[in-house]
Amino acid sequence: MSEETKHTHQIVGPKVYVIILFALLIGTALTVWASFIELGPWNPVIALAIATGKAVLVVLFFMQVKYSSKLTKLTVGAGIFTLLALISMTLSDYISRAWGRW
Amino acid sequence: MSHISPTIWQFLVKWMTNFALFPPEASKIAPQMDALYFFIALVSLIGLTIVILLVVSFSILYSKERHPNAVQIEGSTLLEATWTIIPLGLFLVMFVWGALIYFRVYTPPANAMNIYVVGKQWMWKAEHEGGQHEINSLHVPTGRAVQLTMISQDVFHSFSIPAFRVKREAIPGRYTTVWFEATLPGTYHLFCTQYCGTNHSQMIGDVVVLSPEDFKQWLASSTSGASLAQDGERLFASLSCAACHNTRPDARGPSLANVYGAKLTLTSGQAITADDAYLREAILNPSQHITQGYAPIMPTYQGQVSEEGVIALVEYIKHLDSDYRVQQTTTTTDLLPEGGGKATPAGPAPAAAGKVNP
Amino acid sequence: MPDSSAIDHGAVTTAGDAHAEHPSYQRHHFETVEQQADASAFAMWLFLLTEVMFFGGLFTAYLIYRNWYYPAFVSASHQLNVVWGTLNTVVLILSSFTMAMGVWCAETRRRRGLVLCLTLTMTLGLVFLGIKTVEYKEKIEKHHVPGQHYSLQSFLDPAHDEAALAAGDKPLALDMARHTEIYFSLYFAMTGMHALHMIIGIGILAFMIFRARAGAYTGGHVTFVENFGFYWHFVDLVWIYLFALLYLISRHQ
Amino acid sequence: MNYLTKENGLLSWLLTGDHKRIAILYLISITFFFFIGGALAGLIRLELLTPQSDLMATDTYNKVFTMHGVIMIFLFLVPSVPATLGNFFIPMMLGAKDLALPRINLLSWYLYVLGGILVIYTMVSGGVDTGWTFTTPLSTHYVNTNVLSTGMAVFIAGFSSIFTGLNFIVTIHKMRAPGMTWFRMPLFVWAHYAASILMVLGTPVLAIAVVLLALERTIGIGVFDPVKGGDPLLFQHLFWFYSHPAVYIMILPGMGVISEVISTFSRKRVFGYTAVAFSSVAIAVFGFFVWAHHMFIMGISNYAVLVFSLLTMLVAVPSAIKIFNWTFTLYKGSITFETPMLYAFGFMGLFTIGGMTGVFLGTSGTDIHLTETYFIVAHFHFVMVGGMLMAFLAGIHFWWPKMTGRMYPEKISQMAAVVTFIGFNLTFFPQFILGTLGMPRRYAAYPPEFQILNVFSTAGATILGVGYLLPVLYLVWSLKYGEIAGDNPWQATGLEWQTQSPPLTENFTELPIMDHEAYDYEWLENQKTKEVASAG
Ligand code: HEA
Ligand code: HEA
Ligand code: HEC
Ligand code: CUA
Ligand SMILES: [Cu+2]
Repeated sequence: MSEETKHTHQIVGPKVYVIILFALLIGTALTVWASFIELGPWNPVIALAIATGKAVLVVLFFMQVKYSSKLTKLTVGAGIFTLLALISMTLSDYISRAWGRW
Repeated sequence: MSHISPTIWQFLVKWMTNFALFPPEASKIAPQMDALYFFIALVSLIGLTIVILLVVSFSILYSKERHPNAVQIEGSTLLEATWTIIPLGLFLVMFVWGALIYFRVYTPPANAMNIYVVGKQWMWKAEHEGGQHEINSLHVPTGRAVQLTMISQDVFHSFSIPAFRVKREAIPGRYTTVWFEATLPGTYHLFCTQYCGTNHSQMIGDVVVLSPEDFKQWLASSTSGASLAQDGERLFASLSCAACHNTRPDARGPSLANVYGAKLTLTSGQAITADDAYLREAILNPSQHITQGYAPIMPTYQGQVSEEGVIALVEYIKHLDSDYRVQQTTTTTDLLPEGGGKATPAGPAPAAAGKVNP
Repeated sequence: MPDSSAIDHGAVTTAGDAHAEHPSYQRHHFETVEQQADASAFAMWLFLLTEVMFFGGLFTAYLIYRNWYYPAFVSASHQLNVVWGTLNTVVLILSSFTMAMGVWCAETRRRRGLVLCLTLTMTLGLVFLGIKTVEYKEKIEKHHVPGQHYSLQSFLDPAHDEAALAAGDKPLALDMARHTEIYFSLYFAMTGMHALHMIIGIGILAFMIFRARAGAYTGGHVTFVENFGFYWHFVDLVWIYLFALLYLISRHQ
Repeated sequence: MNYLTKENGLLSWLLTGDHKRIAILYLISITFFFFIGGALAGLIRLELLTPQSDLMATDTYNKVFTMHGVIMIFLFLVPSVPATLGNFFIPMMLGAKDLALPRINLLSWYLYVLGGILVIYTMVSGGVDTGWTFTTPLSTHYVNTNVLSTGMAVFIAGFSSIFTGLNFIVTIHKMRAPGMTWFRMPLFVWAHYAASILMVLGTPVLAIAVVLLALERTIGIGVFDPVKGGDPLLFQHLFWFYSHPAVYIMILPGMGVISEVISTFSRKRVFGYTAVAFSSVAIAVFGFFVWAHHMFIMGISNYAVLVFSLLTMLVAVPSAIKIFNWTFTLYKGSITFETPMLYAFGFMGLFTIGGMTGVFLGTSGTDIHLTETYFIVAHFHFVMVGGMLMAFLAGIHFWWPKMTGRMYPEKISQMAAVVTFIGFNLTFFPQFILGTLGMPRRYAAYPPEFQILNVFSTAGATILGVGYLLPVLYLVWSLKYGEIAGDNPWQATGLEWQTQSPPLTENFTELPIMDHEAYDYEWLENQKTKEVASAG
């Protein structure tokens, strides 16, 4: 067994969970509210930003990544990286199609 | 030689007469592409030779009999850097060179003669501006840039002319283009190279390259009576496009004269050049791009016009350079390349390669 | 194999006394319980990576078509009920919370707490699916399910459609209206895949509740509960994005 | 007593958790599918003997090459090395008793079998004729063959592959014996680690693409349908997002085998261990960014072509590094030429050709002419058959003594290796020329001037078929009549050789400790002298 497998298991208590729960509920309220006001191109940006904020909370606390080993963090990072690779490289085709006549 | 078995003999004869390692170079781009091909082939050959030479000589020099005790070596950063950087450099040269050729093949010159190609299971239909229709064949002149504007009616097809070293997929829903300039008169293979179902291997034909004079003659002799633009004009009338697109001041749609090639501003503020693809979209998906100052009232014609019909309409709009000349459209030959000879009477087509599109 | 045993095993030095007494749940091929717990948590994370990429394909498709057919996506999204959607988001967040609490109960060996939390989680999961069913039913009735019976009525003639009227939709041109079908395809594909994950999760929850009552996870071996927690939170996470992307494209006008 | 004899009866195999037994189950099943795929290849070559489509109707031909591709890729090459040799030896090389998740491992095999059964069902119920690439809208709206069952088979086999990869990653991270640091792992393990990353992250995208394809075909959801405003190229993007990385899933494990074999038979540590290890990982990472080189002429944006072509060039470099590092492993070695080494030499030459022709295709300019022709067919058979299949055979011969306890017959197997090499070149080299001349792929009938080269190719395939039948015969023969192998017939350094052949169910009698670098032949010598001393 090597370093990264050291099980640094920390028990996260209900207090944290309650705080996160409320943060998530507030986030939900915010995002619904934001979608009803006209912000032009910022609407989707804000919606995604709030969603990502909520997702980060879920991942860090509910899924305890904040308290996990480096390996777990790396794994999560790898997932996000590949997902972004898929999305950005595919979109690169679609976006640049409009630039030329092809 | 008679003691050789006749089968083998026949086979040999056939081989000698047919054997070619390389296709003919019949377009302007072909030698350029072949130069790159041979460059990569050379690099590969050298690389392969190095690998084989090393493997063979090490195998001989350090075989167990000769060299019973191996010498343990960690590695060598210098050597490894060498065989990282040299291949990388060579690959980058190939990339740049290849990209240049790629862009050349898919960027038609402005003065290219346009031929429309429609692919469908399992045939190629080509439509010349002068209204000549062909099926599974394509006649082109030498010495003139020819642009193909292609679309498929159903699945992906791919228009391939090995002798020209060009190929482009004809895909459903969108125009694609490719261009070439033929240099060598002759008849060459035309293949569909994208797998498209049962008779994919029968979706083949001939590309006939003619000298400019012969080509002119061919054009004249294969006319179907009406130019593509005239077909379009007829469609324009029967679909009553002119109800909105006319030059009256209260017209509900924009004037289409000179719209081709113009830079338009859309309601989204985006600027867009009205090319073939744009015209097609404007007819089939009008609400996708709304021109500034107009309401999104134009109905879609999807499902009402065939791809050939759309092509005719596009061709018609392309040639609208002043006003709507509904009854005074030029005769076929006016649309021929380089002014094209005398006006031929618009009669029944003598030897049209294809049939007129309904 | 006769001659083998003696020769080579000396070649590898041994790690001393690795065979102390093992708890019953330790599988034979692991050296320690910790190794086992670590391995299965890591495996769960890797599995979630595959889930990320699985949904990733759908999100890619969504982003492309949303950019292409924005007006269609806006009008189509107005057909979804934000109230139901928000409610469901809250339900799912709550269930995530109860799940997290369940894991905590297991870790701190509270059997009754665990059973309660798991039951709550499952109930909330069922509520979510119930609301989803109501929403689906509405779509079916309005012929908004892609396919042969797909109807453009709500988009061509919003004046006679409650939801569209409420959102202040203008009629779409026919060609744009047709593209709403792509929106609903993605809607059903994405929420359907999500619901499928919920259903699987609820099945596992039922199994876990059954076992938890017998005290299965409160004796120190909590891996299964923890791993299931990861899964459940992940499903919640997907919904957070689905909600933002499908329901809230544009609610102002 | 060993893993083969510990328990008996069919059930003890079908319910086993032992990675070695599962590996054997896989070996049998992929061999079965290889010969089905090979028989279909035989049909292809027979049909192409003459220019007309005379042996079978065109749509039969289309079904034959589709089934050939689907079987060879999803049921043979993707699981070939990982699920057999990887499954068997990764735990042993790491000094572990088993993979981390034995039950998931068995589940993988059952999923594989289920996928295989679905493919067979597809074949007997009329086949499918979309090509292994399932191009939309052909596959969704225009063919009326069994696309759905094939899609389901691919989906299920995909999950089998995901679970295998997942299992390997967990095992490599969590199950290493004491002292087995990352840089003491055999390169075989590194290669599998890289391939596993691709399996875990790439395959799900194929799964969702197939799901959408199925929905498109059954309901007509419109996501890939140009008539409804969808983009058929999106399917291509999703498909190749998996299927390009998949080609590295198909080659990396083979590269791992070659590292082991070359080191063992030149009795020398691999030249530049770290560079080879990292190049595996580099291939895996860059492998995710090049997929659109399969779509250069399909109407993607020209700017995207630029990006993907550049990245393709970058991903080719690590492979070149590996080839040269292997070559220099021979330098000052002490080389012997047993069968695995012959296959490894074959691999080096053929993979270099195959890889360099890949560079022809990655170069956007030349790809225009060469794409969709036999040049591509030759390219991928060089890397897949000349590369991976050769590596697979090298590995099977190399580890056969360990797996079965018996030696294969050396002379005849060396001969088979040579026959394979000759047959292979005769089969596939002419196809490069055919492709350059412009012969399109997936053609049941072709212009007569291409016949001669096709005759060569068919003749070669016959030789090749013999070359593949021979190993099956003599390997089966050796199970009973082969020489007893002993623990370490090659004097190799891996931990798997330091235990009995065939191994015990728990692999090692005692937990090993790794106290030396990988490929440490001096350590091996010392062990031997120590044993002699202690015995004397
Ligand atoms: C095992 C499988 C495998 C592997 C490893 C590869 C490896 C590579 N492939 Fe291949 N490929 C396929 C399987 C594989 N391919 C398949 C199945 C298809 C067709 C799919 C279909 O359409 O049905 C395909 C198609 C394909 C295409 C698409 C063509 C088209 O459709 O138009 C392209 C284009 O870029 C490509 C490129 C490459 C490249 C650049 C590599 C590189 O990774 C190769 C790197 C290796 C080397 C470069 C060799 C080492 C070099 C040296 C030792 C010499 C160096 C010396 C000097 C330069 C001096 N491949
Ligand atoms: C692992 C992958 C793999 C392997 C090993 C092979 C192996 C072979 N392939 Fe394969 N091939 C593909 C993957 C593979 N192929 C793919 C992905 C395609 C693309 C499909 C598509 O376009 O969709 C393809 C397409 C393809 C074509 C192009 C078809 C076309 O485009 O029209 C050809 C043509 O020659 C061909 C030939 C061969 C040959 C001769 C072998 C030989 O190496 C096979 C040798 C083996 C044998 C000959 C078996 C020996 C045993 C027997 C003969 C006994 C059988 C007896 C009984 C069953 C009773 N293959
Ligand atoms: C009901 C009126 C109406 C009819 C009928 C109509 N159009 Fe249009 N068309 C418009 C309007 C309004 C626009 C500008 C707004 C837009 O871009 O959709 C337009 C735009 C266009 C454009 C794009 C030009 C530009 O400046 O953006 C083309 C090309 C076109 N129409 C072709 C046709 C053809 C061909 C037909 C018949 C087959 C046709 N139209 C029928 C109303 C109409
Ligand atoms: Cu059309 Cu192939
Ligand atoms: Cu590729």
